[in-house]
Amino acid sequence: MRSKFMALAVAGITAAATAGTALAADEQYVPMLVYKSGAYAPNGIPIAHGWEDYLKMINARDGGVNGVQLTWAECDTAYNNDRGVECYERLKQPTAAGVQPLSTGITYALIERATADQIPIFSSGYGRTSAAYGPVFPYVFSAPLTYWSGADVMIQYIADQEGGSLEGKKIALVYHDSAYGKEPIATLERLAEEEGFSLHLLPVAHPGLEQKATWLQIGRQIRPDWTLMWGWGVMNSTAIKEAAAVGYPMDRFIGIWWSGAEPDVLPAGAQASGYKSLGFHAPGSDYKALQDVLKYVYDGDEGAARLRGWGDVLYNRGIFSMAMQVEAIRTAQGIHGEKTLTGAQVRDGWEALDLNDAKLASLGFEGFTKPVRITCEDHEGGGQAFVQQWDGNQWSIISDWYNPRRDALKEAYKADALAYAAEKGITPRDCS
Amino acid sequence: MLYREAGQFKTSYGADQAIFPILQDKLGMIVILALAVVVVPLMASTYMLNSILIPFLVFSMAAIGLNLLTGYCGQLSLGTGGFMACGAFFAYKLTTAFPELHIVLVFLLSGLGTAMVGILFGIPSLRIKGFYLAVATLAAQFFLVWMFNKFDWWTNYSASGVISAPPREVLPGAFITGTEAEPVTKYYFLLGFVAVLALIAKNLVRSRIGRAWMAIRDMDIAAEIIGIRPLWTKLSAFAISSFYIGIAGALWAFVYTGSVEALAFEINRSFQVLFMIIIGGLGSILGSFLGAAFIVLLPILLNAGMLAIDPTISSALVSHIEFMIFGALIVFFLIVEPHGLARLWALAKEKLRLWPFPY
Amino acid sequence: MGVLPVRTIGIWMLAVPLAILAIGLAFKGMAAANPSFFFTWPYFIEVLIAGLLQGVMYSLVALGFVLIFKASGIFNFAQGSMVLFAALTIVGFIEMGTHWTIAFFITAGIMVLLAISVERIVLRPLVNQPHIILFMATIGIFFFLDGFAQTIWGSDVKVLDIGIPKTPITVMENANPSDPNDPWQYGILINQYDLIAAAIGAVLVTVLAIFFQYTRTGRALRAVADDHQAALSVGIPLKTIWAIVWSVAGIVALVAGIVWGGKAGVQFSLALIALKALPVLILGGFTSIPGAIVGGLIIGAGEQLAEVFLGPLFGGAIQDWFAYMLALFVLLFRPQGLFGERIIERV
Amino acid sequence: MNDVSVDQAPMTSELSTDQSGGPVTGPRLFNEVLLEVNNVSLSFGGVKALSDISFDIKKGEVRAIIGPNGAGKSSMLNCINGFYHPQEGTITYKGKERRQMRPHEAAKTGIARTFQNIALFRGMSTLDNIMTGRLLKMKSNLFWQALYWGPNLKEENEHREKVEHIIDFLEIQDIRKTPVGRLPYGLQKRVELGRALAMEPELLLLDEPMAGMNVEEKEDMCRFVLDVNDQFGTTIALIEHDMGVVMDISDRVVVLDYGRKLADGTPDEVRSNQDVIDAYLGVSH
Repeated sequence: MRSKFMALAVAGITAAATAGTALAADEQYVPMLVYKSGAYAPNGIPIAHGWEDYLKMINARDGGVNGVQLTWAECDTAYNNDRGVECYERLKQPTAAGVQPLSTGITYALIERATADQIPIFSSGYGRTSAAYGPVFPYVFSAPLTYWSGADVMIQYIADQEGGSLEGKKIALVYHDSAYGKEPIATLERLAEEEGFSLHLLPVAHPGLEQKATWLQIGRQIRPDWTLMWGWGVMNSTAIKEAAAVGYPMDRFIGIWWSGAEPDVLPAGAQASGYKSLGFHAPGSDYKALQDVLKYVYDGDEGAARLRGWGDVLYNRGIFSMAMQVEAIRTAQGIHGEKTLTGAQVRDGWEALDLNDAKLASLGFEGFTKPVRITCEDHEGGGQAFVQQWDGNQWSIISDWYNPRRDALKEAYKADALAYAAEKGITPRDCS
Repeated sequence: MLYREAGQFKTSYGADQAIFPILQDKLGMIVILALAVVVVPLMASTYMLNSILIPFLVFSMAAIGLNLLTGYCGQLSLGTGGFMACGAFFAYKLTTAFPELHIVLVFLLSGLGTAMVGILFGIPSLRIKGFYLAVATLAAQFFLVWMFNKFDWWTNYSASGVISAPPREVLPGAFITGTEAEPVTKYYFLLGFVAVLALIAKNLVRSRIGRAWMAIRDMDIAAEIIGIRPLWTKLSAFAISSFYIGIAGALWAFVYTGSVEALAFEINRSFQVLFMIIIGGLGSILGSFLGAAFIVLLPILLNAGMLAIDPTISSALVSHIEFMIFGALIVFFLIVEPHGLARLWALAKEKLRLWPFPY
Repeated sequence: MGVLPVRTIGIWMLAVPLAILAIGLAFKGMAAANPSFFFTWPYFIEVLIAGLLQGVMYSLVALGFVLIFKASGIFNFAQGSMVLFAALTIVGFIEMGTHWTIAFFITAGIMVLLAISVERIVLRPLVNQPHIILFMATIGIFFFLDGFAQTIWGSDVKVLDIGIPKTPITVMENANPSDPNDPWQYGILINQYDLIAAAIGAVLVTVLAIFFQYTRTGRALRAVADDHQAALSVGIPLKTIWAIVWSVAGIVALVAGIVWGGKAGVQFSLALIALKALPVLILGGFTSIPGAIVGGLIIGAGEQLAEVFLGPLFGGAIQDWFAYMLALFVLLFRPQGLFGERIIERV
Repeated sequence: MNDVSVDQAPMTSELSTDQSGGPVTGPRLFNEVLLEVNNVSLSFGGVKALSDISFDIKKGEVRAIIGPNGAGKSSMLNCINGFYHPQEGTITYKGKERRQMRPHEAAKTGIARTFQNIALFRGMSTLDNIMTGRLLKMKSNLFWQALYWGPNLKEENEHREKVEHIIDFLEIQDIRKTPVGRLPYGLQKRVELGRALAMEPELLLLDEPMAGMNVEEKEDMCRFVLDVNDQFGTTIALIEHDMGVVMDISDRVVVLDYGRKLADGTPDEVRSNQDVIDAYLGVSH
C-alpha cells in the first residue's frame, strides 16, 4: 500500500496525477499525520507507533474491519503547521477515513479544508475546543474530552483535595504560549470567578527550554497552592526540573494529559517523583487490546513491543484514538452498507458512535477508559478523566474518574462556535 | 543558433532598457505566462495547486520583498517572519472591522501598515551594519510575534490566538478565502497579483530608487558622496520591502493556510525566505521566483523521491535524511554558484548565445 | 583578545554594582506605586544570581561563535547544531556503556574530525566569498548536522547525568521566625547545578584565554584574526589555523552540550539555544571573548529580571525579545558591541 | 620620474605662501574664489591629520594638492566634501560658510569626487554606475517609477542620453553593459570619472586619478581631465603623485606635509621651494 500512496504522491507532484485512486474494493484508507522529527518527535513517535500497531492488529486479528483491510500512509509534519497542511493535501483522498492532525495548530489549519473536502478530523483530546459543538463543525470530532473539560476536571480534583472549597486559594497555570496552551484560560478564568480562587497565568515561549524566570515567580513569589501545566515536548521535562530546582512540591503540580507521559518525566529523573497529570485512558498493558497487539503484531515479543513504546501513556493514547476511528468506520459500514467508504460516509459513523461499557469490553478496553457516545450535536462524547501520578518508575491512577461539569461547558462551546459561524458566514446545521 | 541578439537593433534608449531586450526572452516569457495561465490549471491536481503552486506564489512575493532589502539595498534582515505576521494580522483586523472593504484593498493596506513597521525597525540600520544589523532585526522578529501572540485584540479575542480568514471574494462569486474558495480561483488571483507586484518591483529596481539602493549596497560611502541620502534610501528599502513582505504574510494567512496563529511566523519563516533569495540569487527578481520554487519543491521532492526508492523507509528517517540533503545541497549550490540560480540561468543564456560556435 | 586594561576593569567594578542597585531601586519604586508589583531585596538578589548563572551558560554557546568569527570572519550558525551533535554523541557512547570520561574524549575526537571535514569540504572551496555566502553555508551545515545527528542517534529524549547535584541550596536564611513578613525568612535560593555549570564555564574560558595568550597556536590565531593577508605572508598556515579554531569551537560545543544537555535533557531543541547566544554576541561584540562573557552575564541577568519583574505587566514571555531589544539598545550607542573592535570608516 | 623633476628644478625661493590670491604667475588667470579653506585642523583621537591649513580654489582652475604619503591630502578632500568635519577652521564654498555638512549635501551643491581606491558600485554595470551620478537630477516620483512609464520613462531616456554623451566622451562605449567588477583597473578609474562627471559638478575632486596606470593610460586620463576643465568649465582639485603630470596640467599647486601646508603657488614656484625640496628628498627638519 505504501507504494500505492507513493505512486500517488509522485504523480501529484509531477502534475500527471490521474484522479482515480483505484483502491481495491475491500480496502479502507487511513492517512496519518505524524511527527517523528523535530523538537516534538519524542512525544510524537509513540503515538504514531500506537496508531500503526492498532491498524496492523485489526488487519491481522480480524482480517480488517468486517473484512475490509485497513491501509495507511504516513507523512511527517514535524509539528509544523504549514508542513501539516502540505501533508494533508498530499495524503487526502475521497476515500480517506479521516485525519488525526496530532497538533492543535494543524487542527486549526485543517478545519476549513477538511470540511470542504468532506474528510472527518478527529482531534482526540486536543484541537479547537468549541469544535465539540457539532452543528457548526460537522466534520470535527474531539472525543473523549476537550481542554475545557480537562481544566474543569483539574479544578474538581483540587477542590476535593482541599476539602471542597477553593475560596482564597492560589492556582497558577504554566502554559505553552501558543494556540494549544491558551485553550484552557477562558474556562479557568470562569471557574476562578465561580469558586473564588485566584488564577496566575505564566506563559512559556516555544519550545520551552527557558523557564527559570517562570519558576522563580512560582516558587518564590506567587507560591501557589496548586500549579497546572499545559505543556508539550521539552517544555514538560524542563518544567518539572525547574519546579524541583525551586523546591516546588511535585504532588501539587498537575499537568494536562499531554504533559503526563514517560518522555516528560524520565529526563527529570528522581526529581519527577510525585508529579501528577490527567489521563483519559489507563497506562500500562494489562488490557486485552494491548495484549492482542502484542500477540498479533509482535508475535508475543514483549521486548520488541516495549521498544516501540507498548504500554506507555502516549502509545496507549495512539491505540485508543485509532480504536475510536476504527469503530467509527465500523459504525459507518453498518449505516451505509458499503465496504470502502468515503470521508463523508465515515462522518456519519462518527455521529452514531456509541462506545458503551459493553462495547468497550468487547474491544478489549475494559476498565481502560469510560464510555463515549457521540451525537450530531455533541462531538465530545462525554468522556471522563482521572489523575495519575508518577512514582519514579511508572504512572499509577490515584483518583476516581471525574465527569466534567458539562452543562456549563456545553454552553461555552456553543457560544464560541456560534461566534465562529457568524464570522465565517456558516449556518449551523439542525441536529434535532 | 536560436538564441542570439545579432540583427536585433535598438532604435531607442527605451527599447535598450526594456526588461527583455531580446526577442527570444520576450517570447520565452510569453510562453511561460501562457503555460501558467492556460496549461497549469488544466493539468494541475488540487494537491499541486494547494501545496505547491499557491505556497510558491506566496513565498515568491515574500522573497521579492526580502530581495529588495537584502539583495538590492544590502541590508541583511532576519525579521521577515515578524513582518509577515504584521501583514496577516493587519489584514485580519481590517477585514473583520470593515467587511465591505474589497479584499485586494485590504491586502494593499496591510502592506502599507507593515511598511510603517518596517520603517520603525529600519531606523537602527543607520548606525548598525552587517551581521550586527541582522541580529538586531531579530529583535523585530521576536517582538512582533510576541505582540500578536500576546494581545488578543489582534485576534478579536479568540481564545486560542488563532485567526482564520473570513470568506471574501475578489470578483462577485469568485471567493479567494474561506471554505468556498476553489484552488483554481486562488491560483489565478495569486498569479495575477504576484505578477503585477513583481513587475512593479522590477520597474523600481531599474529606476532611480533601485539605483540608489544598489549604490548603498555596493559602497555606502561612495553613494553618499554622489548625493544619495543614506537615511532616506535605507528607510525606503525597508518600507517597500516590508510592503511586499506584509502582503505576502496576509496572502499566507488568507489564501494559503486560511488560518494562522502568530507562531506560524516564527524565526524559521525568516530563515526560509532568506534561503530563497540566497539560493535564487541576491539582487534578482527572477532569482526570487527560482529560489522560492527551489525551497518549496526541494523538501517535497526529496521526501517523495526517497519513498519512491524505498516505500518501507520510516518517515522519521525520511525527515532526517531530508534535513541532511537539504543542508548538503545548500552548501553544494553555494560552492558551485555563490550568486544563485539566477546567475546560473544568466550563464546558461550566455553560453546559448554563442552556441554552437563558442569562439 | 589581549588583557583588559586595569582602568576599564576599575570602571566596570564601580559601574556594575551601581547599575544593579539602580535597577533594584527602580523596581522598589514601582512596587511602592503599584501594589500588585512584587519586590523584596532577597528575591531581587535571587533572581539576579539565577540570571547571572544562566548568563554563563549563554556565554558558553556564544564563545563558540566568537572563536570562529575572530579567526575567519564567519558567522557560524551551525554552532547550535554542533552543541546538539556533540551532546547526542556523548550520550550515545555513554548509553553503549562507555565511562563518561572516555566518552568525552571520543566525542572530542569526533568533533575535531568534524571540524577538519568542515574546513576541507565547505570552507576551503568558499574562501574569498562574501560573508553572507559563508553564513549561508553554515546554515547548510546546521541542517546537515541536525539531520545527521538524529539519523544516527534518533530523536528520543536522552538523559545525560554527569553527577552534578541538582538540589537547590538556600543561603542567608534569617532565623527570626517571629516576623512572618520578614522578606529574608526564605533566604536566597541558589541552583547548585547552575552554580557548578557556571564554574565549568569559567574554567573553560580561563583555559582558552591561556591557550590563546601564551601558546604559539594562540599567537598565530590572533595574528590571523588581525589580518589574514599579513598572517599568510609571515608564513602562518591559514587552513591549519581554521581547522584548529573549528576544533576548539567543537570542543566548546561539547562542553556546552554536556552542561545544557544535563540541564534540559539531550534532544533536538538543544540546537535552538544558538538563538539565545545571538543577543549575547551582538551585545559583547562578535570578536571579543571577554565580550561574550560580559554579554552573557548582562543578557542573562537582564532577561531574568525583566521576565520576573516586568513580565507580569505585559502578560509574560517577554524574555526572548527583551534580550534582543537590550542588545539593540546597546548597539545604538556602540554599533560594534561593548567590546567589539571599533570600525573606522576610510575612503 | 617625479623625484627627478623636483631634483632638477631651479632653486629659487620667491614662493608666496599667501593664500589670499596674490599675483599669480601662469598662463591662465582666475579671479573668482570658488572655495576657501581657512585655518582647518583635523585630528583623529590625538593624531593630527591636518593642522591650520588655509588655501583657496578659484573658479575654473585646475588645482593640485601634493605631498608625501600621509601628508593629509585625502583628509583634506574628505573635509571639503563633508565626509570629515574639521574640529577647527572653516570651509567657505561659493561664498557660504559650511558647518557639519554631510557628503550628500556637498553633492547637492555641486561637489563631485573620485577616490584613491576605486569606489565604484561593483555589482552594477558601467552604464548604471554612471547613471547613479544623475540620481540627484532625477525627479520623478515613486508612483511613476513603479510603472516605469510617463514622466519616469521620459526622464530615464533624457538622462540616458546625457550619460551616453559622457560614455562617448570617455570612449567607453563597448563596456557599457559590463559589470564594473570585471573591468581592468584603468577602465574602472575612467568609469569613476564618468560617474563624477555625470553629476555635472562645479567642483570636481580627483584623488590620485592616475595612480597605478601605465604611461598610455595616464596620457588618456590627463587629456580627459584637461578636456573636462576646458569643455565644461569644471573647476578641478586633484591629488597626484606624478610630479610630471601635476606640473603639466595644474594651474596652482598646494603642498602638504605632516598635515601642515608647506607651500602654495604655481607649479614653477612650488618646484623651486626649498621646503618642498627638503620634504621630497627627506631632509630632516
